[in-house]
Amino acid sequence: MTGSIILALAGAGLVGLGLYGVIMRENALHRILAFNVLGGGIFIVFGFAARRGAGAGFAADPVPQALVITGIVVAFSATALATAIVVRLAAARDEEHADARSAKDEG
Amino acid sequence: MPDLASLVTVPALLASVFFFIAGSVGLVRMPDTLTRIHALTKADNIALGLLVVALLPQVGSIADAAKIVAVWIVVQISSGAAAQLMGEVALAERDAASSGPDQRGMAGGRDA
Amino acid sequence: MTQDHASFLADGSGHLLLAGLPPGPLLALVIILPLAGLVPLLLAGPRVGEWAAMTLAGLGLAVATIIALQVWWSGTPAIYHLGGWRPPLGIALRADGVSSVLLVMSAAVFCGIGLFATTGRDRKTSFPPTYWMLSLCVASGLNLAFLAQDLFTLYVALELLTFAAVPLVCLEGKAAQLEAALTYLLFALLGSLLYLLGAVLIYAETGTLDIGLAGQRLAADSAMTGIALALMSAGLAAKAALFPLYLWLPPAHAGAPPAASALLSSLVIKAPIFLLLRIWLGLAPADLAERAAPVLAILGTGAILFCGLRALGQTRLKLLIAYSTAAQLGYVFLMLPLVKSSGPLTIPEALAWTGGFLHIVSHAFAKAAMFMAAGVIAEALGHDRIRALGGAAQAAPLSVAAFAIGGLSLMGLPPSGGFVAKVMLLTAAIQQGVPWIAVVVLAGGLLAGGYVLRVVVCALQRPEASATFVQISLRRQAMALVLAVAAIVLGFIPLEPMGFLLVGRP
Amino acid sequence: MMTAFDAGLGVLLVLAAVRVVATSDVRAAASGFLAYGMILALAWVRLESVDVALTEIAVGSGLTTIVILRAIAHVPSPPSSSTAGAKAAVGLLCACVTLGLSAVILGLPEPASSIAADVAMNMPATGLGNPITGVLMVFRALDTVLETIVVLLALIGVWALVPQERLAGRPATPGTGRSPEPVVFLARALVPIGLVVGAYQVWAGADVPGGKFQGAAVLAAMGLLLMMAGIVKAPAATDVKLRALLLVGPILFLAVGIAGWPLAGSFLGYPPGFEKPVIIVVEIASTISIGLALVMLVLGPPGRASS
Repeated sequence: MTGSIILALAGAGLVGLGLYGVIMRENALHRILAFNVLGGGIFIVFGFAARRGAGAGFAADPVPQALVITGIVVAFSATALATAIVVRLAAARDEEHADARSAKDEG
Repeated sequence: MPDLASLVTVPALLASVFFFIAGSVGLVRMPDTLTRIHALTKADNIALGLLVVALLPQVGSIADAAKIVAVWIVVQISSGAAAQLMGEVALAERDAASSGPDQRGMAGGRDA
Repeated sequence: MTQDHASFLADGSGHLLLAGLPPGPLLALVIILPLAGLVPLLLAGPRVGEWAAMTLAGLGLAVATIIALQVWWSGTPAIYHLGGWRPPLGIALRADGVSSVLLVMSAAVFCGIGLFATTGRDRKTSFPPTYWMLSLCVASGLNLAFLAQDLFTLYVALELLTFAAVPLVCLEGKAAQLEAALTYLLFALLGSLLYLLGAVLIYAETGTLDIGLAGQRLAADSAMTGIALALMSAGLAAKAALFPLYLWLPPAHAGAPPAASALLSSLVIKAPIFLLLRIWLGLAPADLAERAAPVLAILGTGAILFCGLRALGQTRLKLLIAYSTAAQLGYVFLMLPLVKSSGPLTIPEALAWTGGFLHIVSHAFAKAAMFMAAGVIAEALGHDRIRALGGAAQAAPLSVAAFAIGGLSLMGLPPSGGFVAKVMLLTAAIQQGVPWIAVVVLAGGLLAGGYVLRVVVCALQRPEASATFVQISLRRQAMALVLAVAAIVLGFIPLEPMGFLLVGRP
Repeated sequence: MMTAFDAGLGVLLVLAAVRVVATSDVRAAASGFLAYGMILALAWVRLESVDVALTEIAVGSGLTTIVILRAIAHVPSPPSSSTAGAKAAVGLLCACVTLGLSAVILGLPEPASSIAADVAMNMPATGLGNPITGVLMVFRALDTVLETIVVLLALIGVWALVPQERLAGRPATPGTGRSPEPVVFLARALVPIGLVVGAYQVWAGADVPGGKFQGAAVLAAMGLLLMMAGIVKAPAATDVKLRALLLVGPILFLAVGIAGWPLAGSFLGYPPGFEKPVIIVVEIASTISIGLALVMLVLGPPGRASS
């Protein structure tokens, strides 16, 4: 049982590190990675709550585990959408720079 | 008197840890990508093999033993293919770098 | 077989209406109905998809009205246990007075915006089917956010709303819009994760995620409850763009196409606001709610004054309306210090309760009308610079009228819904001896008057000679006027506490 | 003994997270994230949550890293412009968050409150062996059906980023276009095994750790491998067959939910006596939809400027 407390504290550390990365990182993709670290930390804390709630023949309370699985898949969907927006933003900026430069050449 | 199983497991486990460390040291110390890939894949595959050997006597049923060996085989396949892929990319980069300006001129053209 | 059918009878005892449908299954129907629209929109052509989306919007409005009528007549909230499993194991849907009013509001405004979006066809800007798919998911997410009683289901509803709203911002694919969408997504994700962390701590403490049960089991004195509720409030404040976390809202809502920005500003922003109220008026223990209410009220005041001033200084019409959204949502939180979170309410408290929720409803109608009108004006003139709005009255007369009537409700001039809500908050504040809230309500009205009249005056100027206008069909302008008039009709509600809104209070 | 292992694992986890967050190069951070994901999955095994460990490895770290690694090539990295003062202030704030959270974790009320007893009592009614699948598919079925809708919605959101006319183009498959020999060999050798493992995970998910999200992730990986080997072409976003398969999971789940009203007395209730077969059919349909959605999410918007 004490082992899972240590893991929970590591989870709390992940939350702090993830939050730091989300706030401080300039590169959008790096910020998305920090989001995943933050989400991972929160789910570990939820897993610790599950481990504490063991009983009735289960090594860990199944409800938080099910919710964490749903949370991980939602987090992946968010990462995929955010990454697609970042890539599309970079492409749109290139297109607009190209248009601006070509407009300047003609002008 | 340690029973027969741990007689096999303990030495195999120690050898496996040794090879894992050797692989990591190889990764850090080797000069360029190609030799690093070589060191890493060779050492880690041996280490994993030894780990499988170490685990086999401890395993209860045949099914679990088959699963562990299956894991080893799949890792063999994927790490071999991955190593070759990285090797190809490393070779392509080295040729691009070494074959000098004309290559870069063309590559440069594409980037501008 | 412990699936209990008692839940079927418990809420069926109410006034069976029309098809004799017990209210329970309707709650589930109103959530999944919009999702059924994804099939025709993905598989069939855009025209068939648009048609299917509009019929589903109409059906959703009908079902929402039936739910509201049944809750009103039965006087008890309609509760529905999904799969027959009672909390803490299963998920419960609950339609009390407030959430059924918000259900009808969001369905009505959604139909209005949908009709406006269909008129885009004659201007060759008929929206790609992705707009309809995203807006249907917004409708479903909203209904779930108003009805769900489970904190994790509310998290999934917030994610459904975020994933549907973010692409709406950058439908036109310009770099500025994509940047606004990315900032919006990052704020929303950080908000969701903070909210989830709060929900995790509440589960760790009470062993349940159901709002009703958790509310009973939360220990008022333990620091953990305070931390969990603070985290959830911070997360929801980030998603609701409550001052000082409003930075993402103006570029996102102003950058979106007209129908999408109307959807975002009038409906999507209401879900996190409603959840913030539900946490502090339903989940939190009484004395914690007492202590948190002034904090949220001060943040609301900051929103009203600071964002109102920023709105005054805007040069672009859509940005002005977006800042006005960030300002107006502050009013709702002025209600918190004036009401108790549980137990029967005195007359002034019930007045504040009615005023706060009425403001949400009237703001939704008025803001949808103003954003649609602004969109049409921008299409007619080709730009939305306020100083050069001259001639807008000739080019798009109905839109300028709709903008002005909507502005009436924002300013709080009679006979608009905004007026009724603001007066209720005003009298409640004075009767309960909290004068600074009354001052803020008046100041907010003055600021709103400032930026709305400035736009209307510019719009009524004579156009410069060189200005060319694009002809806009009357049908496209009518929808904004209809919603603006609806905001006015809300003004005829009697100035006394509405019993219906108090149904199902804890 | 095991506490020492957990302590080591915890330290390793925090170190991996520090590497992901602190390193300045995004590519190094992304590869560091893969290692972090593996260690996180180990932590989940130590927290006795095997289903979550499977999901974390397959979706949480595997697919996420692929998506980000593929995007790095297209995104310029802005110079870091944060001052030392800002870093210290934010660092302090995050340290307080961590300390606060740790204090809360250590201060959790002693009789741990949990719903495990309720789940155990009601599991026979679901006819399932795996309690987590029971919670996902029966007790909290609404979360799961909306979950599949959220994945589909994220994909619709990615498709919405591209102007209407370019939607018909094929998304760029990972890799450099021509499929090198080792990838083709890997595809031929690994895909059959992967398909069997994925199908087994879905099938066994009813009784032993496994389930549709994990199975869908493995099948998605195999799909991507086939596309990289050039054996299968990436489907275009406007392909009706693809869209029908994307819809079959959520719509079947909703249909079963609606059918539950007359048959089982409430929405999302399963016909009594036939829970397990119905659940497995719904799980298989959802696996197909989620697997395809994951593949398309990794491939990203169609017609992207492939480097």
